[in-house]
Amino acid sequence: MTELEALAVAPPAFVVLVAAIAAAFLPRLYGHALGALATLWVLAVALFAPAGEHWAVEFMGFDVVFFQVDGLSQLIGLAAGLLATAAVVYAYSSDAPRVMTAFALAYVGCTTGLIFSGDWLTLIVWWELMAVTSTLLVWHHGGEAVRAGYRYAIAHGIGGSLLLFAVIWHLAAGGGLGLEGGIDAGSLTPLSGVGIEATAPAILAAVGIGVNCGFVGLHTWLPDTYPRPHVAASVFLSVFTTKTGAYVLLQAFPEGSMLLAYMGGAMAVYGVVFALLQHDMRALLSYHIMAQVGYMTAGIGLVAAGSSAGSVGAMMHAFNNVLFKALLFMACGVVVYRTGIDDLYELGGLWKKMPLTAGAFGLGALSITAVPPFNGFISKGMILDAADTGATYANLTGGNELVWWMLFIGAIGTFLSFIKLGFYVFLHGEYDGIVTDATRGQSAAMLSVGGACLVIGLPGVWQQVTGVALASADVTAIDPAIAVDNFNPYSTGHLLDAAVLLTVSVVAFPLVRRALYRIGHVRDVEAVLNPLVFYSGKVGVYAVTETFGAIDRAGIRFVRLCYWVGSHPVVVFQRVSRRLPRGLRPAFVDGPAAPDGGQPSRLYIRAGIGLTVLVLAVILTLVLALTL
Amino acid sequence: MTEVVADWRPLAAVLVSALAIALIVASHRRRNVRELWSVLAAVAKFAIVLSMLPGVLDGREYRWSMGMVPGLTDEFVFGVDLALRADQLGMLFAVLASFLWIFTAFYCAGYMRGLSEPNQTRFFAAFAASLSTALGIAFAENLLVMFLFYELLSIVTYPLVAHDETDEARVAGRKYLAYTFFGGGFLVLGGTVIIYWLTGLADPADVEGVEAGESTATVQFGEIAEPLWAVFEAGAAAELLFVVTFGMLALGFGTKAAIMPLHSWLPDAMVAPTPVSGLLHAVAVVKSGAFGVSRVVLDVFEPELTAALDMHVALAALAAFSFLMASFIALRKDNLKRRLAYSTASQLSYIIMGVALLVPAGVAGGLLHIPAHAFMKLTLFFCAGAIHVETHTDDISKMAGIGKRMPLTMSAFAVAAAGMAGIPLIAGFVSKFYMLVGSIQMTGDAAIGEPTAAGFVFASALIISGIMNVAYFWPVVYTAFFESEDAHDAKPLVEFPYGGEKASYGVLGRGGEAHADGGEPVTDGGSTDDSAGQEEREDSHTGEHHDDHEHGDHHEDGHHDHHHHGGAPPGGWVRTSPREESTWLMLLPITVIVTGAVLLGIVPGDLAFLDLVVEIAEAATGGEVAV
Amino acid sequence: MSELSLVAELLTSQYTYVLFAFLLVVGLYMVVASSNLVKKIIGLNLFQTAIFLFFVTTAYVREVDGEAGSAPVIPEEAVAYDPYASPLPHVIVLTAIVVGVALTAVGLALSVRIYAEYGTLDVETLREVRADD
Amino acid sequence: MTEELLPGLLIAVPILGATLPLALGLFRKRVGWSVAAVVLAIEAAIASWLAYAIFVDGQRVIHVLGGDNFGRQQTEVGGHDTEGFIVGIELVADHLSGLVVLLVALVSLAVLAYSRREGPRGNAFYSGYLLLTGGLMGVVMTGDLFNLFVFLEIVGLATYALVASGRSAESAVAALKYLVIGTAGASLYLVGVGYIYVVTGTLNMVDVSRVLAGEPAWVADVIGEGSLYGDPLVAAAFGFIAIGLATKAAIYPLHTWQPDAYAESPDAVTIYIAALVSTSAAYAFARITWTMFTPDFFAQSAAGQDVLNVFLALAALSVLVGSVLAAMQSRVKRMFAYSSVAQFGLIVIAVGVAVHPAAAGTRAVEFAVYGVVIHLVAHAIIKGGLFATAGAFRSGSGARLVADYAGLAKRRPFLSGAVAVLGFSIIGVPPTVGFIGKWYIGVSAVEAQLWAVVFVIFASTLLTLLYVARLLEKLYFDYLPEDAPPHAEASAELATDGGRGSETALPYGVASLVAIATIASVVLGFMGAELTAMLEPLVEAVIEGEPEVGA
Repeated sequence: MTELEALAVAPPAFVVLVAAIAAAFLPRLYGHALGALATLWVLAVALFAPAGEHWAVEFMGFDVVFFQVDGLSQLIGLAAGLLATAAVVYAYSSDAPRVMTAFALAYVGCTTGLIFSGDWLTLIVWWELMAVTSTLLVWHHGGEAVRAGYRYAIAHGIGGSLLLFAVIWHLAAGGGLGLEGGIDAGSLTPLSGVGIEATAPAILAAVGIGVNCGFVGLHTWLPDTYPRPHVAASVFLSVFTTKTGAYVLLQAFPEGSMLLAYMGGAMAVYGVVFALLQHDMRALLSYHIMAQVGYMTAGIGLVAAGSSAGSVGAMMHAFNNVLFKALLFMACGVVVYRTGIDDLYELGGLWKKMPLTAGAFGLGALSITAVPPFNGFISKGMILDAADTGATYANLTGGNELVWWMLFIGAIGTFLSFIKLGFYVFLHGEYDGIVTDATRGQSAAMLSVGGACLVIGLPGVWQQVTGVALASADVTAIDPAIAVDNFNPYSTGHLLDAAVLLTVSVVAFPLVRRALYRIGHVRDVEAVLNPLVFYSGKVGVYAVTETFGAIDRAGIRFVRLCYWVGSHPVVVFQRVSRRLPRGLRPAFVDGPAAPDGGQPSRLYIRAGIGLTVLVLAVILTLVLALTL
Repeated sequence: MTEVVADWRPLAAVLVSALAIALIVASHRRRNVRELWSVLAAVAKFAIVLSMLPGVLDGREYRWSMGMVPGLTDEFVFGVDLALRADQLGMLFAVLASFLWIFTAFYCAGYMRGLSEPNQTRFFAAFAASLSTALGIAFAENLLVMFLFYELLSIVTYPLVAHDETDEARVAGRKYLAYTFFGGGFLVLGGTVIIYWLTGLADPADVEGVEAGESTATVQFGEIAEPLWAVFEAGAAAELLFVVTFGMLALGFGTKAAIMPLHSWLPDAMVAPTPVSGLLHAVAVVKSGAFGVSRVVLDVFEPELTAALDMHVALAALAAFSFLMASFIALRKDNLKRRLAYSTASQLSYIIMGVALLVPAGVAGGLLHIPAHAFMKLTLFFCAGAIHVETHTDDISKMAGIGKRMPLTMSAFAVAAAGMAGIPLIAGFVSKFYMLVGSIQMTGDAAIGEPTAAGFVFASALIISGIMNVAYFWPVVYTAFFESEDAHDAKPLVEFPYGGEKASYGVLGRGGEAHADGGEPVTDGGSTDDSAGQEEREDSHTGEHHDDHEHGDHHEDGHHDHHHHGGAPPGGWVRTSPREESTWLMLLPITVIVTGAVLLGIVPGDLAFLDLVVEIAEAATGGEVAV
Repeated sequence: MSELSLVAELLTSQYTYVLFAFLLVVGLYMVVASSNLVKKIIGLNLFQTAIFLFFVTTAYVREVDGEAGSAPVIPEEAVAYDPYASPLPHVIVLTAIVVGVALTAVGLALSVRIYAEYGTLDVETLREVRADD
Repeated sequence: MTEELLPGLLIAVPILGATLPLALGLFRKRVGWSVAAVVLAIEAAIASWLAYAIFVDGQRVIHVLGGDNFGRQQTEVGGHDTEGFIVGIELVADHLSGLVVLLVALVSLAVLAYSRREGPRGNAFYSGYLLLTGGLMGVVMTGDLFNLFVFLEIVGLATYALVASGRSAESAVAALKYLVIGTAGASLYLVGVGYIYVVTGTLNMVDVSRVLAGEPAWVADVIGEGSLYGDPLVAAAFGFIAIGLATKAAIYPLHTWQPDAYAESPDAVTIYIAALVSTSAAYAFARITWTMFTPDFFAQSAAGQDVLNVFLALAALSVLVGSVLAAMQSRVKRMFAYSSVAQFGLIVIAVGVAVHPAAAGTRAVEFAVYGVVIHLVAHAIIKGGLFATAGAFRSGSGARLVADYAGLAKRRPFLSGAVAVLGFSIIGVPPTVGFIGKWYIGVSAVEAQLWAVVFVIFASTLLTLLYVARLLEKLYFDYLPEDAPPHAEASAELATDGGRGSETALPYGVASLVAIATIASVVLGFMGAELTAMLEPLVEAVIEGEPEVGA
């Protein structure tokens, strides 16, 4: 076999998982080194493995493609491998415990498995395992993270189950397990006239995946979880779960849906608004994850509007987002790591103390805010274009104009919030106290990723990446080439957009700054959602247990009564007979009562000769009466 | 088609452990010999069963009947044979039970020695006997023989439940007997008799293989449905009668499977030593119940008639109700074994529901859940038992950080718990996947009567219950590994305000208080036992009523009624290596069984179970499992 | 025939049956009501005697408009010797009396023993006495 | 040939033998047991010979005391040619009575073995014992209604005497109670016989049955075509007879004599009467109802049907009440006694179902007959065994109350094991003979679709469990105050074989009786089919309404 196939025979997922197990027991250095190598292997596979199915097996009596390489998986795998390597280095140098890295690697492994899985069954398997491993990663930090991790686990348990439900329904309805065509694609679009049987899987899938993507309302776990664990852990977390969410969303809805587009827009706006209000740096970034994934969701949704460029943009944005979001988490992570402070208002002036970190942060910020020539600029522009294609006015009742505006507002918000973050952490004021800059490893990680962000955006480079993205977009129905060919990020239009954004934000920030500070911390929907879940659960539990308890107690009381009567027949008999009118009352009732139901008094209630013969006579008369 | 071979092996498989009883009792003085016997018997039994497996997979059936004994006839009572038949469904149960028993036998030895329990001889004897009867149930050829072993099973497991000879144990034993005899002697026997009568009403002409003038009455699996259907068609008996009979049989077997209205013996039976709980839950008793229900649906009424009576929907609905309710209750239990008990009650209903779906995938999933659940739940109980033996800790609220003390045990627990929640690559996922497929198929499958939307409800119930499994198993896992003795959420979570409440044993800070919590478990255990004895001595002549006070309290809630306080020793849990955390007698079984659970999840196709299940399901429903 | 004549008929021709019923009830009443054991036994005797009388009565076979019990041994034509008393019931009664005597003997023996033990034959006091020890 | 003599011998041998212990007692003390042993051995031999003749050669052995039958045996089966009636008393040994005869012979021998060491000594006892045996034989085999009364009274007299042979004065009271109530019952039976005689002019069951059916020519002459079933006197007769026998069989609420009698009499006596006396009464009831009145009577006489229903109701009642009362008792022997009340309730139910119009034409008749006979045998074996263990516990460990049984299993593993097996057998757990009986009774009730009765039958399982489980729990899972709580492995293990010094070892007689009963109850549990095969002729007779079984 050729070395290319050789690449394919050792599925990256397994390699990483083995590395993860090893990392748990090896000394830190070797463990991390091994982990880095394993993630590089992922990178290599993504780059060089020939497209196509590589490992079709039978699992649970179904034919599944365990390992499959195509454009899309290559693109995402590329990002994952690249970033994972950097993250491992970062973790090593921010002295993450080796068990934590082991969990992180396991998480990466499952992600890789998911990215390269060739059918829904395999995909759902990795999907669930990702949830488990990431939960472990969160829990490992202990303390506050544990309960947060529990909520995280339940949220993803729900999401996973719903996706599983969707997949199975799709399967049982005869859709098979193949990825192509997604899950009853198109049936999610409103008024498509199909009954619930056809729509249900799509809805279930959308919601299930939506949990991972952080759809508005399903996003509470995001800001809840990501700020809590070890800084290195948040780097891993920030990358994989959500982006693979977007990836699976495209797999499930290759033909998009306007509902998704609107949801994307909503996420963008909602995300940035709450991001603006955050104090905790990593919480702010978490909300930005929501916002950015909003762009991707919008892009995927917009395919329904006939512009497959949306999906290309979405995937490219996923790719870029992996890089710059991780970069931002790294930078903020370093700050937290060095200062031990989460709240951005308590920081300031750090650019003097840690210029390198500040620089890295700058790179990330510029990319995420889509300033040319950074990579964010390219992909975000592509998505905005997709929302702006005049071709679709006719068939969409102007709907996606709305999407466009949402995304645009989102972009402004992004600008504002990063100005805020950068301003408070690095510029504003002085930081009194001894604090050193990032460690060598951290710097290496940040700068390599930052460099990538810059390079990918440069004219001439972005086309290559777009090329891969194009190849990836062939899952969609419409040929994306049309859309992409006449796409030029450096067109005056885009540059103008960027300029407008920049100026608007820079002007606006001083105005809103105080207001933002005063508004302070605003509770998100989780303030409603979590108690709702908890208390509804609690009420349910109490209702059920108390009901059953009551029934059980009643039963027990009855049984005890019977026992008592059984063991004190005399007492019962006497109590009953005391209630009788004097005439009927047996003579001995007034005699000595033996409450213990002991030997002597038992004699009282035995039927004597007379009584028995009387009974005999009575029955006799009854019988005779019958015979006549 | 299946060919039936006369063979002594089914009987041998049943009797080998009965023989062991004699040896066990005989050598009650030398415990090594005694336990050697039970292990040997277990291995022998498994070997015998296994030797029949290939043939059965080829569609052969091995049959022993009383007539094979010189001088006896086949007939047990008029028109009913006393015969054992190893068919595919029976083998599923037999292979499982006999395999798991091997390791349970090891584990028992470890457990009983670890606690130096009294009456070990009686314990091992009853244990062997219960396995005998379990195989009898597996191989029973007709309802009557099945009832025979079903009753015997109730009897021989009773000593195991009441083993402790404390008031609590006695009460639990009573409840157990009462419930199982209500299910067996009343419902099942009644149902059997009615079946015998109903089938007798058929016109011989309608039943093939029956000459004119012969009686069509039968209680033999696989032969009942035809005359029954004939009678149903002819309207010779009211439809209500069929429904009632189905109900009696299904509920009668459902009692042992702890289906909801009849479940409450199960949590109480938790006073039994843990291996018993494991046996009750995973191997013999509850499984025999679920197995019985599958027999009723697949071999007595058979899908056609069941569907015609709409009993499949009713049964599945009852099962769904049961497993949701049970999950709710489990959320509130602090005592680990009780939480597991309710988890069992819910998982068993999975099986019943799966079978009741009557679509190929559903039946396959339900039956596959028998071994799947067995492996996972046995692991869980073994772990609970190991924890109890090593640390005398029974309550989840006392287990914060116990992962340090028992790494291997708790890891096994985590894996099995994940399986319960249906996380992939563990046995539970496979069966649950098939059941979900089945429920969805049910929504659109005209083969089983009217297409019904009920399937959607059932599928959702499965999904919800899966999430609830996460909700009540994860806290055990994270408290064991990721919380510390002096700072952890007070469990069970629902008992405390939103956001949780920090609790601590204070063992790290102020070691002095540890004693208040029952620091040294061993003496603690001893003393409580004595006090139990004390109470008993006081009232043993004043009759039963004292027991019932116990009975009363005993039902208030999970927490009060447990002797050992357990919890971390002063200074917190000692970090222990997986090799020293307990005796090999317990660690080996745990490791093996949990491995089995994982293998069942990863390569289900390569273990006999999936093939068996698929063949059974397809034979019963006449459909294809594959979709 | 009218009620009255029916009663008349009963009292005239069937009076033995009436006597039988009367004695029977008296005997029963004694067994039920009397609290003295010996009296109970006497009642029992009365009760049985009533039955004996009944048997003797039945032996008196006569042709009443075609209805008749028939006596054994003597075939149909023997009915010519009418009225005719069947020997069988007498034999039966004889046996029954023997049995009855034996019973009475045993019963009285038992009551003697009871009296020796408890010093009373009154059921109520007997109950009290036994209650105490 | 000689088989004709056997029935006569079976009755004559023990009754004559009954005189020997007293007579020889004048010369030597302690002669009673050996005499009785010899007599009963002979008896058993004769009985088995007779059983062989019946079940293997398929004969219907008839012996006529003091007379000759006018060649009834020449009449073909079901032939209506009844040349005159029987003169003299007919002793019939057919498939129904043959089985019971065998039972009586064997049980009396086994119980004698028990009484070797335990039982009341003294020759008078053995005389009474033999007399009782003879009486039972008579009850079982006689074919004459009045003669049945005589034998019932002989059985009664012997029983009263034996019950009173207990040491305590209580036994005298119990005996007297039994005497008065029993005699009242018997007298009512006698009245019933009188009515039958008035109607039919005969006392021989076969003849009565034929006359009632209207077969003899003269019946037609007297009342024209048709049967005498409609005659209210016949229904009344059935009522009287049924009440009389129900009293003897201790059916609720006529059972009150029984617990006292069982509880107060010496153990050996308890075993014997529990196993056989009520059994013989129930047998007589079945015999008369099935082969004398026959299903046709209940099918044609509305009154008869009502009376039958009354007795079904009473029987059902005694199943329920009997079990509950048993569970309430604190003395073991009384507990078992009440359990007998319940068990005979079951048997009477089945007797009734067999002839119930609802069962006509279904297989209910067949199964009911199986149920009655098998359950009669089963109850005799099981209850005999249980009372034997109770006696052994009393004499061995001085345990009378249920509370005294606490923890005895550790000292008396053998006896406790026997209690367990027999207990589960009485509950009706397969594979024991108790189950076989219950199964057939249950099936018959279902086939007859008497759902209320069905419910009672299956509920009885649980009710029986009530007291059996209570006893077993005490035995196995409880311990006496003076014992250390068995939490030390060693003590528990050692106790299994030893037993305290105060406790006497088990006499062989006792052990063998218990062992036999236990083993029999299990072995017969596998012979359900064989037993039914033996009863085929009986079933045919009942279905045909043919008074002569197996002729």
